[in-house]
Amino acid sequence: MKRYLIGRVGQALLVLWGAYTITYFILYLLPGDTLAIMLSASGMEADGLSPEDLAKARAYYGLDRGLFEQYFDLLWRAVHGDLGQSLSLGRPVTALLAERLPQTLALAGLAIVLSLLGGVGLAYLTAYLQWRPLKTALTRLPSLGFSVPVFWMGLLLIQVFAFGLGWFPATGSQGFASLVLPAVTLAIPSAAVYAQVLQRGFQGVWQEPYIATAFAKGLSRAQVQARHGLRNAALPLLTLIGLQVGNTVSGAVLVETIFSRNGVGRLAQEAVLRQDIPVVLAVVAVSAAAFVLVNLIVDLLYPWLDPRIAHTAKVS
Amino acid sequence: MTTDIRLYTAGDAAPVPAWKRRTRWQRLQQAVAPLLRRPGFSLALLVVLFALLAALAPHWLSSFAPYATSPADKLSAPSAVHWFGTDELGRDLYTRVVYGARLSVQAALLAVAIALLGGLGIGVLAGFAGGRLDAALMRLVDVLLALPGLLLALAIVTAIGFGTVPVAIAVGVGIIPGFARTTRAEVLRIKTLPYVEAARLGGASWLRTLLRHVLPNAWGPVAVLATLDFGAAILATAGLSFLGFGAAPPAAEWGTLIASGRHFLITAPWVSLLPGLFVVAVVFSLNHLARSAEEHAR
Amino acid sequence: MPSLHRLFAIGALALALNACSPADNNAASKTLNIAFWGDNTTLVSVDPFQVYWLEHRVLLRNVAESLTDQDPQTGRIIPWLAKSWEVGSDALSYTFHLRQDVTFSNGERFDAHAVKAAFDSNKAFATQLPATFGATYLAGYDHAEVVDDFTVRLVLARPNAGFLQATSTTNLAILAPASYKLSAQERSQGKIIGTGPFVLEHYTPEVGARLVKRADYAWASANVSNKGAAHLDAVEISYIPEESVRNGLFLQGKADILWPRNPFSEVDLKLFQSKGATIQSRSLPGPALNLYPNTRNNRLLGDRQVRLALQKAIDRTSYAHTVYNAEFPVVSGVYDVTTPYFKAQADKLAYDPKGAEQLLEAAGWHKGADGYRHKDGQRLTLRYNLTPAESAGDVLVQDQLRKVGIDLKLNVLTRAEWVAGNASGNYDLTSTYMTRADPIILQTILDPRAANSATLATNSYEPQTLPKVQALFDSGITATADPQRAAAYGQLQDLLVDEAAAFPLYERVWQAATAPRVKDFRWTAEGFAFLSDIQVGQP
Amino acid sequence: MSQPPLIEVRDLSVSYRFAGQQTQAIRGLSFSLQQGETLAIVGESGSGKSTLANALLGLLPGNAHIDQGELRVAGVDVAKAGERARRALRGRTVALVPQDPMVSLNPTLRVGQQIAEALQLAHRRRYPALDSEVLELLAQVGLDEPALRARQYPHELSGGMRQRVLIAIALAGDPRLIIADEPTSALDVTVQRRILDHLQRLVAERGISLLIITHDLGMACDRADRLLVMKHGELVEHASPRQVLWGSQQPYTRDLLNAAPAFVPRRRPGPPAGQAPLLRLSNVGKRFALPGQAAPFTALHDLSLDVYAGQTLAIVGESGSGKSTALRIALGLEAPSEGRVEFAGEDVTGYSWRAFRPLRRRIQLVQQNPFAALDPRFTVFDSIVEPLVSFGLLKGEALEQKARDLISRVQLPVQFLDRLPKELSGGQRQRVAIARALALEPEVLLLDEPVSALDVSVQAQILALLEALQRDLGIAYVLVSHDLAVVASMADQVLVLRRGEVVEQGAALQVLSQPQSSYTRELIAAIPGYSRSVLPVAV
Repeated sequence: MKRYLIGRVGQALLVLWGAYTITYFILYLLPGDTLAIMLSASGMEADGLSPEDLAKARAYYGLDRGLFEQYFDLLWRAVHGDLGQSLSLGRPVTALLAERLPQTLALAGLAIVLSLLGGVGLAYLTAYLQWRPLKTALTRLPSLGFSVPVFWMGLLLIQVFAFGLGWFPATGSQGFASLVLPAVTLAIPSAAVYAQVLQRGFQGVWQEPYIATAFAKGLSRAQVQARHGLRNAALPLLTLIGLQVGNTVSGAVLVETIFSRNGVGRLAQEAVLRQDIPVVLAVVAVSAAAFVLVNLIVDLLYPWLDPRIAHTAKVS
Repeated sequence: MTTDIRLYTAGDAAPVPAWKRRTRWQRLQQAVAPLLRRPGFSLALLVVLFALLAALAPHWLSSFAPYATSPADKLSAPSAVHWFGTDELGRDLYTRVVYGARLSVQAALLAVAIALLGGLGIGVLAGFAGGRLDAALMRLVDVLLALPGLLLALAIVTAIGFGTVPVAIAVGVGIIPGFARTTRAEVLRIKTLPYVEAARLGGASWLRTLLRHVLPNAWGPVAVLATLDFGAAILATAGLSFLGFGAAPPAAEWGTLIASGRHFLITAPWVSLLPGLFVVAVVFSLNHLARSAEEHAR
Repeated sequence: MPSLHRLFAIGALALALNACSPADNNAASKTLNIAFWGDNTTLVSVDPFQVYWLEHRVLLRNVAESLTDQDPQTGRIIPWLAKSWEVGSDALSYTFHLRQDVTFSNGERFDAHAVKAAFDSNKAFATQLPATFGATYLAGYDHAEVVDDFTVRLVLARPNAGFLQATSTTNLAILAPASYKLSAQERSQGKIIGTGPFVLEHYTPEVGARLVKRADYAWASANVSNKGAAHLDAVEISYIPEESVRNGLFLQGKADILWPRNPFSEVDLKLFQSKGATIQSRSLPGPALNLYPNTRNNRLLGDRQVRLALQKAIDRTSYAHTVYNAEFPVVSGVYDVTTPYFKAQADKLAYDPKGAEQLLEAAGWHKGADGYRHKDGQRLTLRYNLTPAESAGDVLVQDQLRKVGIDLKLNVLTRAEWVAGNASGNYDLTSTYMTRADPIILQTILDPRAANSATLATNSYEPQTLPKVQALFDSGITATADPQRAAAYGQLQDLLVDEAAAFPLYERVWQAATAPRVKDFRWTAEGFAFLSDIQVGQP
Repeated sequence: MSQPPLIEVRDLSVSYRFAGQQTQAIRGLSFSLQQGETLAIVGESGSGKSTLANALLGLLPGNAHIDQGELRVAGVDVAKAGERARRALRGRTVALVPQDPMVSLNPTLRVGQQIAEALQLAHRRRYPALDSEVLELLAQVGLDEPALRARQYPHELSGGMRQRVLIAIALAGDPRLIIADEPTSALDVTVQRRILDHLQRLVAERGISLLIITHDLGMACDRADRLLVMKHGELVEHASPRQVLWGSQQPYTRDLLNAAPAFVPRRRPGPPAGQAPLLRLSNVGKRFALPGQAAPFTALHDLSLDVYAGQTLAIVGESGSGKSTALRIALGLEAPSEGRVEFAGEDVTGYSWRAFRPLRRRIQLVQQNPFAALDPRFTVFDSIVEPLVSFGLLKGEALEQKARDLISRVQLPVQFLDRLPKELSGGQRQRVAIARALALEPEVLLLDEPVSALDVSVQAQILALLEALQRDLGIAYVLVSHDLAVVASMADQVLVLRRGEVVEQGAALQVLSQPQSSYTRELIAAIPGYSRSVLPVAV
């Protein structure tokens, strides 16, 4: 078990490093010149300046070093917890993250909870119901859930629930109420995926002979579903939750834009556009770390949920 | 006729009844016929075919010019003339949706093709080669998975420019991991099946086994995933268009239509809603087709 | 469809009800809510000297004040923190006599030392980062002399006819000496202390800012009718990039002033008006929204005939009425009408597609089977670089040009690529604008010696035109008397239109919708607002 | 017979609806079962026997429908009773020992919990003695270390142990009837026998009725007081074992009886002296390294065998005996850890796949599970000719002719060439698999449990086919099987394997009629019907 854990953590770190490096070099392939953007941001264009002024500006923004030099410098400092200075915001990236991350974590956290509740609830209901037409309708519902563009769904929700019914605020980052609509928007596609996978899980599990065994004991349908169905049907879900972390970050970019929330997703999107490499790298590193961490936890949880999987060597 | 005669003469003593190999088309017909009898499947198929037709020959489906502005008719509600109404420059929305299909469908197809090529390549290689290569490739896939899709796409789009093709590449790269994993799992599963062993024992080389047995049989789940991801690619492209990374105007893919119509959600809701519903219909239909095919195969 | 309509009808009804509800917390606490569009994500700063973002300048106008003010009607410079001033006969020295009752919000006294500190640290910053926006306002500034505690002399090294106007802008607003002890970055993040009727409580990039009133304020300029402390207790500013969300908030009564960058579309305008909102409009001083051609390197627009045809092929009336509304002013010159020395050129900018086609035929461009014009196997394709996204107006112009056979390619780029494109001359048309209530601002775009992008400025003219333009700019900046300046800038405007070095598309009208409860909204000369005048109450 | 029967079924008909079609699963079935009696229901797949078991438990799937008739269990008509009444019956009146112990326990719950759940249900509440009763039950069903077993998960137990756990669950509710649905068909023969003995003893002690559902007529005759033989949902025969065995009136029952391969070792001449063996394994062993364990696992040890043309060598063993490993080594799919493999005098030990390839034309395999042995996307034609295409031997017309020859060789109609595997029954698929193996006209055919997945009557046909093929073509067979009856009907030579060790080896007649080892004797004793000398055909 200990050996497994060490190996698994090493693997996670490798993935993290890979994500960091790939992002760095993709960003360096971007066509625009960072200096030109920085200058135009302050209302000037590079060709309007003399070479000396250019060099001065380059040094001012810390862009006067080579590609690999900057990479290793960034990596070395990242390892030590210093994610560098934002080029355009002129602030330490860690400070930016500290400011923005809670917003996104709250959003993503609530979204994950909502998507699990929604997805599992829907699938559980679908499995329990026996009236065909309703069952079929509920089976098709998840497909609809991930056929709708996230941003469009968000705008519709705002129109109906914020402006039409006035139940929740449309924007803002204060209070729980302002979190509801964005979290629901973000949760819908994930919930749809969970529901679909779990519905299939239940479909499969209901065919399993051990369900017949359970029924033959004299358990009611509800008891069988709760005690013998759910856990077995939900096993594939665990892996999926891990994988959905990435989608949640992607969704956060759109949702934060629509709901004017000041989170990491929007920070990253804007940083990509202005080639603020330290910020993008940091966001990618943080979300990759979240992804890797959640998947690590999922892997460690697996044997607990499914005793057939053991991380120790099997004795046959 | 000659084949029939030959067949009869071939079975020397006992007359062998006529037997002709069925064509693939016939077999396909037999496989699809029960599906077509389901109204839901047929409807979904019609919607998808409509989208494909729109992508191939939009001018058959609408007589309006997609880019001609008509300031006098701006933002008119859906009517018998303008089925989806008009946009802020008086262009016929239905026509724009139909013409937008070309870009959206092309982008989605290209994205899925890229993902398929990359994913199948990685998956087959990893599944077949095993060992260290497998481990290395799977770590690469893990890395791709760990990168948030939209951010990766944003970075790629800004690196190689705006437009349909870059967006398709960006989206395609984002969905490679799913294909790679599915393909690998399928290859690993099928590799151990008795009929693959039988083929090997029958003298088939690995390449032949791969092409004739493993790939065609792995294809089922991969094709289902491709159909699902085709819908996902349309949505991802729309998401990028929403953020402003779309086709060069005045051409507009579906995402751009929804995105630019959203400014009129309160005053002229159809400008965003109808293209949106159309996209939902197409993606939902694709999902439905994929599921039906999957359920049918089971 | 009917169900959709119903859904949104219910929504609109609820909005109307909400908007009418009187028992609003805001009314009691006299807080004004302003909804702007998105924040500047490229340069995150509210440091007055660096800021070019219009919305930030609105905020700053009410926090930090300047030596002078500018009359929005006449464009004349009037006293503010300086009671009076003299300009040296060589136009190189400006002596300001300061008010003696002014304090900064941190308690520091406003005096000649504070002014000198402000100008000197601005100059130091401009030396360190020559690209910064405020540098153009400070052009020619050499040093400041403290004559006495309340008299300061600003000395220029070379004449700058716009300098007096510059002292009225937010960019040369005077911050407390304490602010200049902080780094530029700290100022950028909101640590600014001014003398204004409001204090910047906090600024959160991309989210919003909050201003609170200063009770002891009593030195308003003549532009402001309320001479004392502001009527409002606080101002909440939020940046909302999504148009539909922003509009919804306003309709719901959650925002009192809806103040996006771009003018309202006709449908929105009617909707707001039907809900009792007032639409405040002012043309922003400075150049109109012009397209600037690239005439060099054998590009198609190097041919004056083609440029003139392009000028005639743009239907500006249709642009204003389609993209905006029937009352929207049609652009009539290279400057917006609020710019001092504006000269109308409406007849030269009239829509004349036939004339355009004749010019193009004469220039050898003939229509081909594809509906576009060709010459020597080359299509008349113009590449228009724009960022970050095309507007409906761009698409409309594209279609207008298509009708005379010009293929306008809308080349949407990221800001980085757009900047690079301008610098390398890889475009046929490009567009940029600046806002300042002095015609001198055009030099930052069109005078290669002073422009942000020298390439863009040079490319706009054929080689023989450039010296003429520069001469006119020079006479405009060195002239000290009004009639001389008017003559120079009038000739300049004629030349730019005649040579088709700029293609005006629309008047840059800044519109804000104010809720019925908002009273006494008033524009400044540069298109900002004095919030201390505003009263909120029952509608 | 004063007591009413425990089960009384009258004129019962059950049908399934699927894809708009209705299929009759049970037609007009009537029978009764007394308390304490053991009844066997015998039938092949599709006979409706499992439907009957489900109907008795009130657990018919949603698409099943009871068309008519009564189904009384302990006086309650299950056909008409509500779910609540049916639930009351389950567990406490009727219990089930399901078919496949490997998948009939919830994999995510501990064994003890699963038994406790049943106990708790029977008592309708939690109670203090629960844990000790679980252990007691585990001990009663013959599991060692009950305390350990209760804490284990199902996957940690062997198939036989799991079946015992399932029996414990069935006993937990103290039922009056246990339905045993093919209770042991998934287990090794020796385990099968021990578990059935144990179950019958427990049932007899408690006076519980037992309803055995099986496809195995021999087993049914061994165990039951009465037999019901079913075919296509109809009752064919209702008789005592003795009646069935000594002169059934029903041709179907007689067919079933005859189809079961009789345990009669063949008397056939041995290999002609001096003939060189086609396939020879000398002292072959195979070890696998186990992860995390130092000592390797020995799958096979010191195996030597010779296969001669036209002869059949049978390898007998239970699961884990190493018989499949032996096959794979012979086929070159696995390299032996020690020893030598020779084919027709050529040492092929450690041949690469490429080097072995030419030999593939001479040695072929028929796999165990005909359901997975055919590529689901290949038509029968494609499957059969695939080896010929792989070797590039034939094409075009000649290929089609060969396919027709092969398909008639395995006694299938030519039209079947067009079918896909899913359109074939198990027996038909196995024929196709045999045809494919014959395509290259091999000299040695390895048969890996060729009939274990098939119904008895089909088994007989396939065995007859194999017999005929050997007679006609003179092929040598290596038959791997766990079923001694099958082995007895085919083999010339027999080799008994147990845990990788050769237990006994020699001529079939000698090994089977005068077994030297106790293990072989045990295997023989476990053949259903062998223990009672009522089998006329065996004599």
